[in-house]
Amino acid sequence: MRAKQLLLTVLVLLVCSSLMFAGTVSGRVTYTGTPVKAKPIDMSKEPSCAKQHATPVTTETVVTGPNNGLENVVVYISSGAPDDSQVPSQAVTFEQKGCQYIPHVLVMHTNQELKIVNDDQTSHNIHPLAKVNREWNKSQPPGTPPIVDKYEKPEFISVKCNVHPWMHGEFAVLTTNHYDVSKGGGDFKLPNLPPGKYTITAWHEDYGTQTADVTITGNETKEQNFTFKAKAY
Amino acid sequence: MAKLFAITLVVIAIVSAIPILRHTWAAPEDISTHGALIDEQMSETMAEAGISFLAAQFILAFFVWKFSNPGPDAKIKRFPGGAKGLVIAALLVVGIEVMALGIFGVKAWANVYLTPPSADALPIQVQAGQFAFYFRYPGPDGKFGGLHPELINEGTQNIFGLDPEHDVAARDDIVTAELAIPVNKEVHLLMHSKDVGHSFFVRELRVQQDFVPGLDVSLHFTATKVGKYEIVCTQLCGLGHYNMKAYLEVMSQPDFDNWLKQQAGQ
Amino acid sequence: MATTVHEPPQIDRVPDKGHAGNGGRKNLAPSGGDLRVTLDYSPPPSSTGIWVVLFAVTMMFAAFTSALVVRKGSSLDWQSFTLPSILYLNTFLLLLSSVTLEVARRQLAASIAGSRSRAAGPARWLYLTLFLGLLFVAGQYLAWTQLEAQGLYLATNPSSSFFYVLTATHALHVLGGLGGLIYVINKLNKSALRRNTLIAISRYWHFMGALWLYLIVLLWMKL
Amino acid sequence: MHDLSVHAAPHHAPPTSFIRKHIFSLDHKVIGKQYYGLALAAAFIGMFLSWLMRIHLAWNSAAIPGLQLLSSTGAPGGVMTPEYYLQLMTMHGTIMVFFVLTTAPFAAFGNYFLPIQVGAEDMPFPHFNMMSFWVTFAAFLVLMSSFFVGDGPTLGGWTQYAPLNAIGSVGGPGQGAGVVLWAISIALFCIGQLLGALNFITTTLDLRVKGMSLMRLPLSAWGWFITSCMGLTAFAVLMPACILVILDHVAGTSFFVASGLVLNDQMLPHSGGSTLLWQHLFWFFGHPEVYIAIVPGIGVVSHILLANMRRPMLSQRTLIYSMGALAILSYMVYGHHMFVSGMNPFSSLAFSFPTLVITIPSTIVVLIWTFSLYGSKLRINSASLFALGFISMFVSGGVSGFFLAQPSIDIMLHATYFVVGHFHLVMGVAAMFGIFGGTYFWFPKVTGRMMNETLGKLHFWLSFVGAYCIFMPFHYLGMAGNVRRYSSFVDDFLQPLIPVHRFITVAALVTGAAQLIFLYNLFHSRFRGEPASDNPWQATSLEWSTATPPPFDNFGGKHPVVYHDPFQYGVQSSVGDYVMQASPEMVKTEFEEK
Repeated sequence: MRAKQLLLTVLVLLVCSSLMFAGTVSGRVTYTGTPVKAKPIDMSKEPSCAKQHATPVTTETVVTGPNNGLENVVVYISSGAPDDSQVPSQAVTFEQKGCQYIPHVLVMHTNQELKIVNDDQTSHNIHPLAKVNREWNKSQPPGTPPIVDKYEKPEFISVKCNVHPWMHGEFAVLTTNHYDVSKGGGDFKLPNLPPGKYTITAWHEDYGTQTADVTITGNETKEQNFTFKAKAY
Repeated sequence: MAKLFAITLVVIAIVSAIPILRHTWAAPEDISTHGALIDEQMSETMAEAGISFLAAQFILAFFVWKFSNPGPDAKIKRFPGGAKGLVIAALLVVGIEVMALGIFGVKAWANVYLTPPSADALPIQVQAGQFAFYFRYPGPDGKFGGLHPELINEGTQNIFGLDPEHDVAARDDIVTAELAIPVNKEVHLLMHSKDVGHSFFVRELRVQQDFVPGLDVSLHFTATKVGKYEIVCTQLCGLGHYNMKAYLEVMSQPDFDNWLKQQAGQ
Repeated sequence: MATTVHEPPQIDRVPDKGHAGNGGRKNLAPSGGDLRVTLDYSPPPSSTGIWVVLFAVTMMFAAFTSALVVRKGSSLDWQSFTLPSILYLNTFLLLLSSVTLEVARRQLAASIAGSRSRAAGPARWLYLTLFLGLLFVAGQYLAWTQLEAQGLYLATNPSSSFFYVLTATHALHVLGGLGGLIYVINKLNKSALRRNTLIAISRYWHFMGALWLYLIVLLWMKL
Repeated sequence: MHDLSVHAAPHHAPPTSFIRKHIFSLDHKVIGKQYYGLALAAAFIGMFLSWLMRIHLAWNSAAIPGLQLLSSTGAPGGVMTPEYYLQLMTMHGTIMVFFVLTTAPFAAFGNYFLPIQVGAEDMPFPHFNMMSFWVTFAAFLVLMSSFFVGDGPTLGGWTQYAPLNAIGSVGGPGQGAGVVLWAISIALFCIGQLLGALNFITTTLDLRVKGMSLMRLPLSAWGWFITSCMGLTAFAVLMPACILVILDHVAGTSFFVASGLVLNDQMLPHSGGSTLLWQHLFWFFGHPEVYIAIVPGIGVVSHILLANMRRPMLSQRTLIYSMGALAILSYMVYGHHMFVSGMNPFSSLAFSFPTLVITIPSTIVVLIWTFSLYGSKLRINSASLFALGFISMFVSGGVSGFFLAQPSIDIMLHATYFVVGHFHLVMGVAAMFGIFGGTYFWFPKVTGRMMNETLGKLHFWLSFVGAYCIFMPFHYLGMAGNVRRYSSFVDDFLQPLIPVHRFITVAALVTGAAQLIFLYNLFHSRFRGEPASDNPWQATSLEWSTATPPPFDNFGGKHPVVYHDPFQYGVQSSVGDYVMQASPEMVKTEFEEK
């Protein structure tokens, strides 16, 4: 009888702990070597966009931060997370502003609603070059309703505007809700991880992917850094 | 009803002619060395075409006015001279007219297309792609790097598919989205299409030439007036055709040199 | 053969339907009219029509030919290959079929003239022509399988593309000719064959032979 | 086989079942009406598309209510996307050029009246004739289906320039399935027209009745005959071109796609195709096609004028020879569409001169028409008004040819609205006026009822003035350098021209609405129009000497015999100031052409 109660309380405590003791993985993404210099983009073809930028916009394929930080890297749990199946109800938004894609890298869950809006005075054309998912290519004149779509299968999709060749972005369609995109000095943070073994993947559109295994036990913050080798050209 | 037709026809003919006589929507001023001949040819043709147009409409109107619903006792008459006279007139007048136009036209055409560019002409490569023009200057070494289509990546702005990693000539190539040229210096434009057919049209320069995929066309001209002009695409190339344009900046030689330096700096 | 029961074949006894007036190229002004007097004869439409058809076919292959020449000159990716030797056998078969058809036509002409009456002979020659034509098409098919065995498919190289396009288009026209032959044999068995029909079909058939000669020379020179 | 002159055995028995009578009919008259119906439907679809385009050009960001129902991606919220504009433009051009301007004046009127005008019972190959229509109809359905397949119809323009027409869907919306359907449709269309040409040529050469020498053919018959000869050559060349395009799509061949092309940063697999090859093949068809559209008009208009001038043309033969000259020259000039295409600049000159020479026969035709009016007793009615309007339009559209024929000037005008104005006037509006004229002229014979003259004249005035209001400004825009095929005008130098475009759009909407009057008149008169006599215009040619509407075999088992030239007006005869071709009456006339 007593033993039973004891066992019960222990179980309850264990469950509680596993709930409150949620771990975190955080770290920096950096690069070694000299990355290619960001090139300025000449938008003179599209005056309505050009005049929105005091200083010329530069290419966003490789964006670096202070002390070798690398931005726009998608860091996510590629296996081990228990709650992957649930699709977030709120939509993610992909904005076309000043003939740029904001954000440059947009992460979404499979089947999560994707909203594409055009804030510019010019007609844009959204062409996600999907291979696994269905490829489509739609134009969006100014003042038209947002394009709404979703992707069934996980994939990294690069996005082009067929009217403005320089416009280039990335969709990262994942099967997890634990992800972050490195920003600032290349920092990222994956909170709320229940104890367990995880594989963490970092993906960069030009430098490829890296993975690392992390084990979370209880309430702790594990540091996990990634370092990519920069290409000079 | 017939008289109404005649009047309408005359009115239409005159009204159509007015905007042309008043140059309401005329082509912009010519800024090229070869354009004068083309304009001359244009105005001569306009004179001849205009006269034929007005004459034909007026005569038609006059005959309809005069010979419709005549009285019952009216006899039909034959035009003096009959068909023979008309045919001979057409052969002589129109024949000579158009032949003259054709022969004068040859000179204007030859100026643009049948003369080679001078040796010291400034070489610039223009690449047309869906849906923008990009321009490439050889840089200090005066040599263009080779093109590697498989390397083209618009995301990283490697528009021409250059390979600076292995190709030294490509490293100093200057790629721009606007065409800057020095005034009064001949430019030798090497035209290359990245994907489909496009065309290079500058009204002020009196220049229009298609880009032919798989075939590199070249064009040479001399701009005589400093200023900023529009380059537009005139060959249907896809959904963004209407928006495919670039600016032509004609600069004084020193300005051009500075501009080139500044571009090289980036 | 079914034809033997009908004899003599009623060639040209039925009025030439497809043909309403008799004005024709040169016209007879009615007597009493003070107008130009000319021949009272009109060529049956089928014999004019066949030239129209042949002209269209010629234009079509002229277009293909110019396409081939331009395409070959336009870039350096043209790879030549040797034609499958069976083509030469096919050529022989097709030309032979022209001969047999001509024999049939002569015999029928003779039987119209009355010097011969039996249609069995002509019919046999027509069947032989039909058989040779089928052999030709089968042979062409063999040629294609041989090329595919060499790994030369439609899209492998412009040269192979043009080979398949030209031979297939020609083969289709030959099949059309075979249809015509079947029609002729059918009419002959019904003893309702019109001379003009036979003439038209045989012109077409001979043209197919000539066209093929041209094609094989072209392919042999250009591929 | 020589004793058929009086009573011919019936060509093919009159059908009894509804289907054989009205749908799969062998009767050239029914087939002609079917072609007319197809052209009518196509014309209104094409016009509707042009309305949408014009509205978008004039008010670029305006939402056209309900347009999103037509295509949710093409017009989100009713605002037209650039690609949808180009898709509508391509369909407008294809529908109008192929399914209206080729079918109506040539296939429709020709089918109905050529056999009657030569005195035949029917075409020599009625089954081919039936196939000709149904293949054309299938072609139309295939083209229309591209609106509902994949991402819509092709956006490549009716000229479908390579390599955009061959690289597949990477080229943009509609460049995959859309182009394939387009090419299949056009290839089918070619087959249909080749079958038609076969019948037209044999009819003209072999089925003429006694006394109907070639020179006694009415000018309309000459128009159709010459056109069918052109069609035979042109369509036989376009079909192979379409086949090659289809192969580039479905079989992965490289006929038209050059090597090393990069789209969306991906290199295309094709190698070394020739871009100019398509242009050569297409324009070898494309230029004669312009004359295929206009030459029947020339014939029909001459035919209408004769009956309304009440006098012969100054010279029937000169008109015939001029039409022939146009036909032959049309094959020597196609290169003038390619002056700035990178073709050898010397060949540009070689193509320029014959193009200028075309002016001569065209001028002769106009002069003969105009000066035949001198001393005539011109009747004004809807038909003759449209015929006169045709002359005016033909001149207006023709003179701009002076400019485009010259490579040096073409540098400035190529691919601008000047070209659009040019071919819309000369090949669009003029040909349309020919169709309208023919309709008002022959409607009584076809239906046995007259069309309403008042509505007809109203239709003429709105169309005539409206067409000038639309297409004259096109020339001004072109001279100002307004590039064609732009879905909106974003360039700085195009902004000031937008008001002109608004004016054109308003004119286009009004003129288009005026065509509804014609439609109403057509159907109302068909059932309510006042009954027509056998020869309401006192005309001479054979179609007027048979019953109205003509019996199944056109002449009730008989073959008429022709005694006179078709232009015997202005003579004294028992019936009046004309003598019919089939009447044996001998009249003296000073206009006998020996």
